[in-house]
Amino acid sequence: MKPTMNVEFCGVEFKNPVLTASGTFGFGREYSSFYDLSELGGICIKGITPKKRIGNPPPRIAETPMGILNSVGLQNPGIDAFISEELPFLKQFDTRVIANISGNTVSEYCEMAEKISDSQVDLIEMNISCPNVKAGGMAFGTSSSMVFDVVSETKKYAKKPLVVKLSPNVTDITEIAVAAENAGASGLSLINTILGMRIDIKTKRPILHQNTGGLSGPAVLPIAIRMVYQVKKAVKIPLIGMGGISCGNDAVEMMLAGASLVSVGTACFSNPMAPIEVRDGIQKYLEDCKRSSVHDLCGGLIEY
Amino acid sequence: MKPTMNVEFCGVEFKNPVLTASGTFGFGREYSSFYDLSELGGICIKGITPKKRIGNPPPRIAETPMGILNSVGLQNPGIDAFISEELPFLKQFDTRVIANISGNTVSEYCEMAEKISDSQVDLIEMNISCPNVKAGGMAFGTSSSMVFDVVSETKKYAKKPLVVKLSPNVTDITEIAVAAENAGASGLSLINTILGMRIDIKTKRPILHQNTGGLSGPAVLPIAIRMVYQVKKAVKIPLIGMGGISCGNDAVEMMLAGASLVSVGTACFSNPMAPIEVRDGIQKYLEDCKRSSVHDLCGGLIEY
Amino acid sequence: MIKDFSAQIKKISALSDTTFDFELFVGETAKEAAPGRFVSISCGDQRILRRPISICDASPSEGTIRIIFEIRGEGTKWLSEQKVGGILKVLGPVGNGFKLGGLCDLPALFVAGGIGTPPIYYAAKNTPGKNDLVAGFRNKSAVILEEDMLHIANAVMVCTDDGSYGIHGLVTTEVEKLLLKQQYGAIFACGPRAMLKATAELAEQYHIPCQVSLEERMGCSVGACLVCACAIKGKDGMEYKHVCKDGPVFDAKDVQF
Amino acid sequence: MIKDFSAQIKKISALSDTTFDFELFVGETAKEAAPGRFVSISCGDQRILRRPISICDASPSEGTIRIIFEIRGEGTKWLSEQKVGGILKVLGPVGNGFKLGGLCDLPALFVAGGIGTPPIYYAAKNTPGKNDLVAGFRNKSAVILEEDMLHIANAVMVCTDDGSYGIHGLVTTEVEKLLLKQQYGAIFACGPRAMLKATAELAEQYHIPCQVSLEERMGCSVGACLVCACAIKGKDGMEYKHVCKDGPVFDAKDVQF
Ligand SMILES: Cc1cc2nc3c(=O)[nH]c(=O)nc-3n(C[C@H](O)[C@H](O)[C@H](O)COP(=O)(O)OP(=O)(O)OC[C@H]3O[C@@H](n4cnc5c(N)ncnc54)[C@H](O)[C@@H]3O)c2cc1C
Ligand SMILES: Cc1cc2nc3c(=O)[nH]c(=O)nc-3n(C[C@H](O)[C@H](O)[C@H](O)COP(=O)(O)OP(=O)(O)OC[C@H]3O[C@@H](n4cnc5c(N)ncnc54)[C@H](O)[C@@H]3O)c2cc1C
Ligand SMILES: Cc1cc2nc3c(=O)[nH]c(=O)nc-3n(C[C@H](O)[C@H](O)[C@H](O)COP(=O)(O)O)c2cc1C
Ligand SMILES: Cc1cc2nc3c(=O)[nH]c(=O)nc-3n(C[C@H](O)[C@H](O)[C@H](O)COP(=O)(O)O)c2cc1C
Ligand code: FES
Ligand code: FES
Repeated sequence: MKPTMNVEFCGVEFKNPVLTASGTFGFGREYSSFYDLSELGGICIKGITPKKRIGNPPPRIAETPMGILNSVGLQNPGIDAFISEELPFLKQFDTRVIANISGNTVSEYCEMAEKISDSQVDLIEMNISCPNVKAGGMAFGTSSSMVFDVVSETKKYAKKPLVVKLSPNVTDITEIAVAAENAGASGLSLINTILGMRIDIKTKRPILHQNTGGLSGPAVLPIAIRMVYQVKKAVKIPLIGMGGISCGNDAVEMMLAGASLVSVGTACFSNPMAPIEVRDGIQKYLEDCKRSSVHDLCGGLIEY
Repeated sequence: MKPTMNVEFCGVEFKNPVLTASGTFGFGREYSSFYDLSELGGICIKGITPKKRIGNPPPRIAETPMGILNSVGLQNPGIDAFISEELPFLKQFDTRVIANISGNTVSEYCEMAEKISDSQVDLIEMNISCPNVKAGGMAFGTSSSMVFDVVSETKKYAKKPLVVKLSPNVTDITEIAVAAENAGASGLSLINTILGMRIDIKTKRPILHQNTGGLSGPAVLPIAIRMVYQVKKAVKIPLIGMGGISCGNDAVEMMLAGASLVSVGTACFSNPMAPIEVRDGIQKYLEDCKRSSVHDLCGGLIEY
Repeated sequence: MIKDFSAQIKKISALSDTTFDFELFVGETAKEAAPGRFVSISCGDQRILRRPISICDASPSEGTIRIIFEIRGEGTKWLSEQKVGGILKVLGPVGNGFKLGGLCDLPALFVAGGIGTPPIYYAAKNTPGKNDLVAGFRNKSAVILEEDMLHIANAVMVCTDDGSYGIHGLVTTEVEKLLLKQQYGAIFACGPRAMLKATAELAEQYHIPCQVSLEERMGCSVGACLVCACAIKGKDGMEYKHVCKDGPVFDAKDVQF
Repeated sequence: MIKDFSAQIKKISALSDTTFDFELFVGETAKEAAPGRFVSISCGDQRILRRPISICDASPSEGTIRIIFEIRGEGTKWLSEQKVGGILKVLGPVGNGFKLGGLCDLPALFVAGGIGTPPIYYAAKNTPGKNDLVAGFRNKSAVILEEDMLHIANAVMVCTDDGSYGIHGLVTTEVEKLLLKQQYGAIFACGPRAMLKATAELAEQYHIPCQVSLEERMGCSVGACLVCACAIKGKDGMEYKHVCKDGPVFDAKDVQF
């Protein structure tokens, strides 16, 4: 018998635990030529903002040992264009849609939460951790009192489950996680990218036009696993784990550490089929160790 | 003409800017069979403590994508044994010796600074950032007021230049750097390891017996470069840059970002000759771009 | 449709110490090759990002494409060390190529700089008419594809920056001379940004439609990650389009150089 | 003296789907090989840590060493995919081997478990006398070196956990039977920790000196990083010694299992 792969998360049923990570998968159109998007547990869209944003000047990407830095800066068409032009495309598929929202102010978050709640998205992911924008973004995510404020306000307007995406650029991620939980978050997702930098030694200039950018990819996997492990012990709400997952075994580690769902981001750049291979890899692991359900994984770690 | 490679750092002359990173090079004996230690700019010894420490139970190491986690836990023979049994060996070589000291309390740091000042070491590196010990260690390094206190007290007893080694596990490293500078640090070194975790999916146990450990190696290079860049802009005292350096070009990046000296750690595990190759690589870069001195590098970055 | 597939290396020739010419077996995909389109190649498991390389020619009947690349860093170095018979992970064909159809009867002018020459060669080859081609290189040893170009263009002018071969000077100087002498229906250019900018300015001055192929660092290569941004003048001011999806070929007058 | 050098793969034989036997050309270094010593092999540029593998035999005259390894994870998988003629980055020989000299006239007992068999074979081969050897494996397909062992020991007992070959049962059951029957001057063991522990207990019970070869995850392989700690009873209580420098072979009575 095949192990069951479906997961209930914040009251929403996912056919499998594998999502695509915000910003690495656009609004799904491009990857739909590689496979049927209905194969995915869910799709987390590119971060949207109240108004269209043009993003940062290029170069926006640099390579690092088993990782990348990006500084896209939330280029997106704005929430209204997303709802009218992109969401209908996504709703053709039998998969969950997670809206990733970013604001410059508390009221922008509230406004977006309200608007997006009336659309057909299944979950709201609040990005308070983007390292690539000046106002808002990561600033919100690195102080527990600000996290509490922005989450508790936004919560009032969110009529869909509200997942808060945490920044890894903090001294103690559990403190931030607890603040978000206390403010009413339905779940947490982690990690966003870690601030990094590369320099072109020929030109002596940073490779990224923003000087610094966010690190993602396999290099960050051990940091992401540690943070999911710490946060799992600190809160009761469920977690979406991400950061460096590129195969089924990475995802199993993330789930053992405490994630209910996992997201695959940067791995899509090396391998467009990565999310599907991650899903198949989790299933194979369950079969190999004769587990009947993916539920058995979350938090299954045996600590020393 | 060969470019000059010597660097003055906190009033101490180094014949070249390449050091070995604390904890990866023991007390130098083992690597002395691979090359003459006098080739090095300096040797930073394994972290020492007031009394002998046996360290943490194994496993103490795990591999990660282009990185490793370690949880040695400051195993060392204690400061007295270091001074009597190890230092004389190191002083045979024409290279600088940096003592890396760790304490559980402010008074332990003071005691060690006083004792080591009377020995023949050239510099003192205060490790307030070890993620692998319970008391002291990283705890000191993550709050700027604690950093200020422990550094300003220790400074009173240090009769040699006092370099403070910073933890990357913080929200804002510049805040900590400034606190150390204000407390009288002669220089700063960064980064220590980043807390991470790996899980053995067969046994469901963490790979490390301490559950978590410190991430080092190429994977952390972009984070280290970013932090050196940020700290360079925030303080006036000179910096030792480390974290993921494995070739001359990595070191050049680190120096352009703001480091006066660089340390090579984990790279020695893949390649025992790494510090020598880093030195030669820096020299080749200077030759290729017709620079007469390694001084031209430090902070030579042209920001956007 | 962009596909991710395995391609076998059929032939390798070193055009110089640092420039390599590969023939890849890609099967049916060769039919979708077009001048200006490119492929994104995985350069070893230890490198996360694929490297975009233009298609330099294609044979749909043999199921092959040709690529020419220069060693610039670690990824292209890795690629240069691969052997005949080896398998590459290739994503492609990516992007919108040159719009070669619908030209008026006038000849076209092709302008290439350095490693931008391969797609220009391919474009010229697929454009009927008495077209001219100007190609500039750093120095003699960097000159590539000269033989091939002679077969497919009316006049081929090779320039070098240091005068070690052909005409001494910049391509754009030659382009201006040609524009003064003769009428062209269109200009197609690929090469360093400064060259593209100067060419675009000349095209505007002489009122000739001009298409340029841009470069930018890439993540996904399929239009999903938005990293390969290039500034394009839109109706509401400047906006970032994406080299992999909206380009790499753009109308020169839209590009904000 | 430990050296870091390039070794060419001279011969490869697959002993099973997952176990491989390599002959490496190491030149002069072969003279420093000894039973229990090991080499640390770089398994691809994308993996930071080298993999420790025991020397299974050495021919100083031919400048070769033999290693046998099992695929356990990504690194050993990479190693298994290498080809004859390929070059490996090797650090070694590392560690203190078995102290085989100065045994009394009594025969020695060699105890091997699974992939711990290669160094035990090598040790037995280099020990004169009518020595016995017990080797245990998971199942028939995991049995290695049987032929070789038959040539160098007096009696060779092969056990399998599932009884699919040889004696059904644990090596330590056989060891106990032998100890009841016969007097041995020393025991040498390498294999899984549980097997070593049981063997050490038997050795203590029968008052026979016993040396065991331990495994631990390694960083530097030269004694500098202190990660390969193993708990050893010292004069001031337990302390951590290091497998790469102080071991891998330890006196069984000192090991804190
Ligand atoms: C559409 C397009 C077509 C191209 N066609 C060709 C071609 O036909 N032949 C050829 O030799 N080169 C071509 N290039 C340039 C080629 O992609 C780069 O030289 C190559 O990516 C450098 O990789 P590296 O690993 O050697 O360099 P590194 O500097 O080590 O690469 C680091 C990262 O930067 C990226 N990068 C570095 N330089 C460039 C660049 N100029 N453009 C885009 N990304 C870059 C790399 O892809 C990689 O992600 C093309 C680029 C684009 C965008
Ligand atoms: C002194 C010594 C001698 C050895 N001799 C042999 C031999 O002759 N033949 C053989 O097949 N194996 C031997 N081993 C075990 C061998 O080192 C491991 O099986 C191998 O390192 C696994 O690497 P991997 O990449 O396949 O596994 P992974 O699990 O992917 O490795 C991840 C990391 O863990 C380390 N690791 C995993 N398992 C072990 C282990 N059992 N011991 C030490 N490190 C481990 C790896 O070296 C690597 O750093 C020996 C180990 C030691 C310590
Ligand atoms: C190019 C790029 C763009 C991203 N954009 C967003 C975004 O808009 N919103 C967001 O919350 N996270 C964004 N992220 C972060 C990812 O969603 C994810 O948290 C991170 O990349 C770690 O996962 P990975 O290592 O699998 O990529 C972006 C990441 C990348 C690489
Ligand atoms: C095995 C190991 C032990 C370490 N022990 C110490 C230590 O005792 N004191 C200290 O300040 N840093 C210690 N470090 C941190 C290194 O000195 C260095 O800051 C870090 O590894 C980053 O550099 P790298 O990536 O070049 O290794 C240790 C690192 C490793 C890998
Ligand atoms: S590379 Fe991802 S959008 Fe172009
Ligand atoms: S592996 Fe470094 S001390 Fe043994």
